[in-house]
Amino acid sequence: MTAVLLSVLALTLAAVALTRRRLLWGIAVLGVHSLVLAGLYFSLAAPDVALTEAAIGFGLVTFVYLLSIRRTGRIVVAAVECPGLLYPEGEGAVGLLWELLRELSTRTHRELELRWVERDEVQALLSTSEADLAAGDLIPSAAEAHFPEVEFLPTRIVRARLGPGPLGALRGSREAELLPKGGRLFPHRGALLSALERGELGGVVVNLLELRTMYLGGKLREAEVEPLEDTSFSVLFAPDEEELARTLEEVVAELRERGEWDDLVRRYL
Amino acid sequence: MRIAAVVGVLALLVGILLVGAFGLFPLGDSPDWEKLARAYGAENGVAAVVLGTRLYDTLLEVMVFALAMVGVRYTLTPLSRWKEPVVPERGVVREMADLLLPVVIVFSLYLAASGHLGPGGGFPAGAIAGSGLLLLAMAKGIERLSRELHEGTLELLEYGAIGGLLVLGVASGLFGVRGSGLLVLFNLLIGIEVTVGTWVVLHYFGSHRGEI
Amino acid sequence: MTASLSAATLGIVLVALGFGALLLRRSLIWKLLGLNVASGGAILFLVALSHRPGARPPLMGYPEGVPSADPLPQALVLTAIVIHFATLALSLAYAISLTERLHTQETGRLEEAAEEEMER
Amino acid sequence: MTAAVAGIAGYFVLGILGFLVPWARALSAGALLVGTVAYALWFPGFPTGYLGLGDWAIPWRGDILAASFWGLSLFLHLILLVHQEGGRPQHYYALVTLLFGTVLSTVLSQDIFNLYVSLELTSLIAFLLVGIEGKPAQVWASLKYLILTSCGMIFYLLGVGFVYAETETLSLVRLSSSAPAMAPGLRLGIALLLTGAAAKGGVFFYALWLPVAHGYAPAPVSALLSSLVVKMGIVALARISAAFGIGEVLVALGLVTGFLGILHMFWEKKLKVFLAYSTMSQLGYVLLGFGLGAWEGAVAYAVAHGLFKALLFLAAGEAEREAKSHLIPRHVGRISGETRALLGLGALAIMGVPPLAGYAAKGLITAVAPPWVKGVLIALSLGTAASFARLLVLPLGEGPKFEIRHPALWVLVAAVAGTGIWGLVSFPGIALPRALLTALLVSAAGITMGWPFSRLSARLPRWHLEEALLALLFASLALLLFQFLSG
Repeated sequence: MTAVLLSVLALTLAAVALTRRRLLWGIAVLGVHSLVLAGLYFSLAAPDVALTEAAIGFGLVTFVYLLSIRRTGRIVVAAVECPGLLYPEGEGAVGLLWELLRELSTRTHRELELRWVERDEVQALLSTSEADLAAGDLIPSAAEAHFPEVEFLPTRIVRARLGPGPLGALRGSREAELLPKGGRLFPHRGALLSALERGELGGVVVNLLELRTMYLGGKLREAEVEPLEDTSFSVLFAPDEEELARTLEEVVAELRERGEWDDLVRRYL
Repeated sequence: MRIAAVVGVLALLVGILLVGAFGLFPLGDSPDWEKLARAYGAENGVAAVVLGTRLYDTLLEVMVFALAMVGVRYTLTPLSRWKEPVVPERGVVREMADLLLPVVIVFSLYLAASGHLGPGGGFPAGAIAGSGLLLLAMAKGIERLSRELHEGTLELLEYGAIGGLLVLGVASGLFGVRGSGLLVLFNLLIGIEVTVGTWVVLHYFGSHRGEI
Repeated sequence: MTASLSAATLGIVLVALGFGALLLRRSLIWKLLGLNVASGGAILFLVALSHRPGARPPLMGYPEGVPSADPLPQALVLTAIVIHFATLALSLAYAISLTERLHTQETGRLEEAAEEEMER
Repeated sequence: MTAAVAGIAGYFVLGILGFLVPWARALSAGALLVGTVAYALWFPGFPTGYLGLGDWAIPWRGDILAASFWGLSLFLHLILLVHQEGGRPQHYYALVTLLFGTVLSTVLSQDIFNLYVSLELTSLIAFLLVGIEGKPAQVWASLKYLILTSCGMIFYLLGVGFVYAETETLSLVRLSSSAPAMAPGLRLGIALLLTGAAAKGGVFFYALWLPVAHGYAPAPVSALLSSLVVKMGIVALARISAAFGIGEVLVALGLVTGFLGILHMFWEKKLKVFLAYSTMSQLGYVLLGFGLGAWEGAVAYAVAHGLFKALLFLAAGEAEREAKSHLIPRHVGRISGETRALLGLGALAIMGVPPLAGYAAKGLITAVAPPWVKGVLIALSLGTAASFARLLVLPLGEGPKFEIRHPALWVLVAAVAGTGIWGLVSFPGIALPRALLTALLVSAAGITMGWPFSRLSARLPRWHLEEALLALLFASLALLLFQFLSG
């Protein structure tokens, strides 16, 4: 009877552990699971195995995991590449957002861990809490409206048409939702830009910042531009990171108060 | 689509394995192991198998453990070390560690030395002693302790223990030497090896990422 | 009988659960947790096979006539636990090394980064 | 058997010492000496002996398989020690010594759990060797290898449980002599054991870690992995299937891995990944041989493949260094005459051109094969020749001039030719003019077929971690279902 109860308990714990969002919780629950397994071995007349499982499966494995993650102390950023806002350079990044994130990091005493991702991965990463926040070329789409967000820079989504042919946009973005029928979706900026260069596209649906980059890059010199929606760039947070969102809001507000915000915007944009 | 494939294949696997597993029961009587245990001078059937009949498996397993620790060491060494100062010495923690450490060491020695009589053996003993060292590290600061425990000496201990095990194991097999003294020796050697290995892995994980 | 049976069932289900996590979680460290659960399941299965109804541990000094558990699977399991721990520690060290240098834990990206590195 | 035990112990002790002292390479040579003496003492074989007392002792037997693999690994150890590469850390030599020691022990083992531990040890050393240079791609390849083989070994462990519960023994000697009744549990147990061994042994669908692990590892390590480490999985497969008399499973696995490996070779650009897929397809011959009961042929093929694949990988390492690229197209005209000659000779050997080693081994398998298998073997040879036609471009291309700088590799070439000629002399049945002519014709036809094929393009699945794992699960399910329903 004990064995059956312990079995059910161990199964529940394993299922709970493996479906957690937070890694720390997963590891902690899995530690308890190991301990229950040790109890189960004991009740199955295997004291040697129980002892070894308790010392190694519970003790060492949990220790090693805890030592190797230290995720609790990190802010994992799902970063969507965007010139001016957040762009990879060496180990870190450059851009307006990078300044904001660094300020956030010093204020919360948590290290930053950047993970460069594509636009369409953001939703999955945030909803599983594999990333704490997402930033970069990011205007929340309708599907992402439920995440906590901090708007920091107004912009506008426009349709830029060069000639005949389908329009293109980034997959998973707000722009993609505004794309007229027959439009083409691209996994990342690079693919969009190279399709534009090859002349496969008649135009794009982009935000103003991206439009400016493309214009400066000489790709959209003679485009007809038509505004679609006024919106703003945001930083999105995982559902359980509302406090982090509030801190970022404070950071932005203070920068505005001190008048440093305009300097930053001028420097990077 | 992918989720469906995963769930489907796993469900089928579980189903077929369960059907097979149910066919295994009821199991026949346990084989008589007491004669074997006596031949090796053990009162614990598991110890008689692990350190007696199937000592060779155990030797290979010890090598797996040691080599994995070698791998951890060489993989983590080139990575940046944790730059923040290690935990400052805190009075309470330190005293707790000083109190607990002897208990842990004695307990693990007991486990290793009595492994052929009751539950225990070199592996849990080593794991517990290694964790005891970690406890000490919490109090003293990991860098300081790793300086005090000279790395060269530790390596000598670790590889010496494996070498000793190999030579003793092969010699005892070839010359037919058996007895409980030999089992205690094996368990102690395994215990030393695992203690050092555990310390190495915890120390490297600790000092290359995060603080203890 | 019910004890071994339920433990054996749990062992097999844990293997499947671990594989499920290994396949469906995207981050490397979660995958390794899944692998850990799966190997625990295999070990539990072997222990369940060593048990007999009403059995005592494979130690001497019990009264005559009490059936004993089979020591062989238990001995195999001791070996397997240590091997699993060793491979887990090594894979965690690899995971740390990869995360530090490629700044991602997602296996798809790791795979692409590796491929890129080799396509020179 | 005492000699074998002493030789292996020598390997292990000297290998472990290599971590402590700064002359691991010399110790490795010492281990080779000890091993060679031990081999000379027990050759050509020894009867079943037990390490330990009682029914659960581990049986060892020095049969033809073990003797051949001892010879192969001692020879490869010599080559790796002599082949000048430079810049390897000390622990590389210690690990290589331990790896050879483990291989020597694995091939003697006749016990399913001892095989498990030995396989785990071989692949653990292999993980370390693959990632030894610490490049992220290699670390990733190693981790993928680790994860996938660990999954396989979980199945193996379950299989040990099933088999032990049904038969109360782990010894393959006992299992084969008592011919147990095939209860459903036992059949499933065998399928699980085979799954685990196949995951270690580079069988297609079971071991899709192999292309990256062999392709990204340093060249000598790839040579070792291909020649010896994956063969340990194959040895386990052969031993298990022989004990239970289920050769047909090996035949099926051999067919699958033989053809799918070739399919992937056609469109692979990276030289070493190409060779890795070729290893998968070549294992098909070995499995077919074991499955059909042609042990001599299968063992001969395993040894021959060990020799010429080591040659190919070592030469590929030189080519990559000279051309500073991993891609085959970029090697054209940039690699030295010696490397081109070595790659060309290796390619000819793998195609089965007489009198090189590949031909004799293929002949030995063909000799016992039923007619339909003969057709399959010819198709496999055609495919191999067609896919390797791409590599023959390299020797024909222009490049730096010929100059012998790697004598160790020429010793390997001599061994490839020598074993081939020895095979032709000692088995006159395969040296008939008709057989020789057929082999030449098949190779020539394959090469001509290869030119148009290389112009085609195809989208083959890329076996990322998840796909590889899913493939392993589906394949193991197929094997389980087959075994379950075949009763």
